[in-house]
Amino acid sequence: MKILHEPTAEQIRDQKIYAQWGLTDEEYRMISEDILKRLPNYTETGLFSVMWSEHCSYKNSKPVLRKFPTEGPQVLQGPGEGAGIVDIGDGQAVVFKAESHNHPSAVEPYEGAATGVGGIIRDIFSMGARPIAMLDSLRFGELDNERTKYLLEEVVAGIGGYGNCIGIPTVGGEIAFDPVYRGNPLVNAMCVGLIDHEDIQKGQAKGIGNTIMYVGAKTGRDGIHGATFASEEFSDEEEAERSAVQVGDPFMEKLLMEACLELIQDHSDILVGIQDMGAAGLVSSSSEMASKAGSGLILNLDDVPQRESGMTPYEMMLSESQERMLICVTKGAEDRVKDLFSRYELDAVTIGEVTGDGQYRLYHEGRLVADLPVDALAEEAPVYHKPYTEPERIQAFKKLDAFIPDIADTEETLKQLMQQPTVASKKSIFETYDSMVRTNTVVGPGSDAAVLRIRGTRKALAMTTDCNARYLYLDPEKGGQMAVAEAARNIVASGGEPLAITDCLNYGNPDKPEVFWELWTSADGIAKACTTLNTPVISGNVSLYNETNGEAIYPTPMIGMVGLVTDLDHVTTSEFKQAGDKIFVIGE
Amino acid sequence: MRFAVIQFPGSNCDVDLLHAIRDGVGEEAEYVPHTAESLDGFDGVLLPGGFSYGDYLRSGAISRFSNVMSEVTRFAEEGKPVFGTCNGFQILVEAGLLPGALQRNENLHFICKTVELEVVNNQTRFTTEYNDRELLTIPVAHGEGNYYCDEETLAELKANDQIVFTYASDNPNGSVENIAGIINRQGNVLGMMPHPERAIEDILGSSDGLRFFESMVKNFVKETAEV
Amino acid sequence: MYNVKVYVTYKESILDPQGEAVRGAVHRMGFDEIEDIRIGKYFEIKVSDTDDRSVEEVIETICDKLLANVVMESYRYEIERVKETV
Amino acid sequence: MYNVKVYVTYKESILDPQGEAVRGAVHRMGFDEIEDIRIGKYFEIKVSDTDDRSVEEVIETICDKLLANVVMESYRYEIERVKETV
Ligand SMILES: Nc1ncnc2c1ncn2[C@@H]1O[C@H](COP(=O)(O)OP(=O)(O)O)[C@@H](O)[C@H]1O
Repeated sequence: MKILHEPTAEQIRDQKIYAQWGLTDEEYRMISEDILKRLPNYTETGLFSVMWSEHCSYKNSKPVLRKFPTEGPQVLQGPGEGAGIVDIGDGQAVVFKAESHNHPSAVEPYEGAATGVGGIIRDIFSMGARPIAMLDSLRFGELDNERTKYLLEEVVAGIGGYGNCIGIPTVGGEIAFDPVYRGNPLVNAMCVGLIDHEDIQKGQAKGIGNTIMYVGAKTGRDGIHGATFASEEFSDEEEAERSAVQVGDPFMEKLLMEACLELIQDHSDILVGIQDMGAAGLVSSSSEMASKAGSGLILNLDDVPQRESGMTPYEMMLSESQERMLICVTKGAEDRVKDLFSRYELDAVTIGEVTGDGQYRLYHEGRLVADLPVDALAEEAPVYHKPYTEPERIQAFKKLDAFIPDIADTEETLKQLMQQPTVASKKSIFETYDSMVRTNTVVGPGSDAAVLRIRGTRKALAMTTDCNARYLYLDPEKGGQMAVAEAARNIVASGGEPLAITDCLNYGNPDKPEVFWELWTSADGIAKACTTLNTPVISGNVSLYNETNGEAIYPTPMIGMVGLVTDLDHVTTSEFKQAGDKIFVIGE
Repeated sequence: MRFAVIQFPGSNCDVDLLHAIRDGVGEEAEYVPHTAESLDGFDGVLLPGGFSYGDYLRSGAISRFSNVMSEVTRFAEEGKPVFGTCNGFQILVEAGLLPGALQRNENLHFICKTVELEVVNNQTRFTTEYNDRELLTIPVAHGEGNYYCDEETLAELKANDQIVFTYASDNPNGSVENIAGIINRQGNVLGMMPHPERAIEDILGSSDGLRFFESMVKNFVKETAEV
Repeated sequence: MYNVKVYVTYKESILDPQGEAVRGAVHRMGFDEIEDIRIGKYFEIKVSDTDDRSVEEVIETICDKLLANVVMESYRYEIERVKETV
Repeated sequence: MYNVKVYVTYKESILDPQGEAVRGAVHRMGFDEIEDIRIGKYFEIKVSDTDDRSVEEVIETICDKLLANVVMESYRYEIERVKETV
């Protein structure tokens, strides 16, 4: 029997252990004095530290996100749930969201990318939607060294490995190479799903006495503190002590997806709420489900399926083991759920129940190990209004004369341009993705946007991911506008009308006023373009602290856009069709 | 004609086969789970592509032990038509219903693209609707499609006209003799890496796969009329 | 209780493209003394005691039917008896 | 000349989905005495003699940098000196 030596509440205070987990002195004071009016124990401190991390609470980026237009007659679900939803008529809707997995991919590129794909897919099917397509957006350093080649190869293999296996076509994306991403590659994945209005789910735990069930893979000690980890910078010295990597199991996720979709579609009478266990695993999913519904929760951690022995409450609550979901069902329906999941060879286990008092209580080996107001955990992280200043380079850029390239040999210059990895064909990459499975891909990778038909209708969905970060580096506001505009052009050129966007806001350390200015200003640009084009932001993700040894990446807000093609006859592809056809340039 | 589309845990082209039969050739198709004990009432069995059991260990290695596979074997022994595409082919090979083995693609990468296939035997119950040596446009999507067999087996395959499809121009996986699909000696079990079920509508790029399923149906109708 | 180790390798006549790729990478790292690399699978298996059949029989069957595809792979194993840890 | 054998396995806390799937298959085949299966990689490497550096050094570097991802895997190796076959 392992004896646990967790620091006491006093030790946590006196030795400032909370600071190692990312909580500031003031945050710790708020927790102990304002919220609990006592010292939090080890487990409780851990819960707060992940739930109040930037990754879970958006404490630094909330004011930025408020700039975005999020409403419109087409929007059925804006930001706040697992993914956003847009109406496409005939009782159907499209569900989509993008997610970053930058830090895990820098450490273990294959599994980092793979679990990023797995996570975003769970976000889509937890809304009740059938995932129909994946896209990605990748940034690496220049391909002049073995390390970057390795990262690229493994990330691409991880995306393909997961998507191909689970059987969701990867239909598009983008890749660019620039020295700023050398130590901090970007791996963003977007998933698009299709849903009937009546199947739309919410991640909520409501109805006193209702049952909380855990479904899917067992919990291990993987990725503990992944959420706080995602909110830290890299430095070379830390290489050795990074937390355990999560390994993805796409086979398990395929079973989980089919089982959850069956539960949603055929058992809506017993299903109250469903949410995936993503970043900060069990604590984040369960506390958010309760807080959203204004409920409280009791969880019995002894019942949590465990892959390893001797796990502490802290480890169980913070584990980021993959391929797990949390569901809330009406009391008495547990056996029906178990039967359903056992047909997919999956565990479904009762681990708790909904209460009415707004408290979040965890029991382990007969002891109450955490007792917190659930709203404090899930909703009441402080919001920071960070100072921002314009970086000096911007004024310097403004003083520069317009750059006019001096081209002696046009043909040679063109050839050189075409050889740039960022510009060259990405075929060798996208051919390793199954882009056709489920036979709906009308236009796969290689054109401006991918197009998937909606079976049984004449309609189709066009989708793309775009961002030219160099433009943002030069002028974040204009660059932000251009990213949205490029996405819209790609949709229109494919025959679709833009509906809405999702985004992944990849930036450096927001504690630096210059970096925060980039975030702040580019959000203005994105917001303006979205308002003009009537494409509200329905979901998204923020990834900050993308720095290596103090150097930030370019501001890189990846834009994922989906458009509606009202008739398959409108679908257009970008390649020239035959000799003799005329070529026009339109626009300015 | 009534088809069974077998669903193994991790199959993912099951829906494509179902559509190919129902919408493509207008026949009946039903999903049959890997736990099924019987294939009574079916006239043809289809093993779909995908990653059954995650393709862990080797593709097809685990699924061949599922309950339904003993039924599939019996069905095949009765001379009834069995078709496996991609993962389905891998399962048939692992189960010993077809000779040889499928290795990782020579370039070690998963490959998804449209290839040119040559019909080298149009006398099988799966290919009579094609012309001899016809070139077809059919997608492939696999990571372990590199067909391997020893010299002796290869000689037998050739001697008995068991090689049905080959890659015509560019071999995506490095298979021996550009083999893309083979049939068993009795002529009722066919496995191939390419996906004819992904090529049944022009809007998706090709409808060359349609005649594969039409061949199956026509030959079944002919046989039942003869009996 | 037994600890069993199983090694599955390609038969000699079978090309091992993954091994080739790794050898290429090793040479690019400057280790020219590496002449050949072949990659196989390695299994660590825990087997409990049973009255019905010998552990050899069990392992032999599992290797032959599942862990290796004998068309292209061969296998060998080592069985070690260990004390139960209670 | 040396024959080297390298074993790369997942660290204990890392999920081994392959091993899990194979264990499930073995149980469905009726071999319930199999308690656990973990799957790793196995390398057979031939190294020629060199004056510059020891074979241990070479193998250690290759394992650490290439054959294993030390974030989630651990490795061990056995080095055996063999006579040159001419
Ligand atoms: N990482 C990727 N994954 C999938 N498809 C990609 C990826 N990168 C590029 N593509 C595809 O390659 C095509 C060209 O991409 P890109 O060079 O970004 O073109 P553009 O500049 O016109 O957006 C697009 O169809 C895109 O979907």
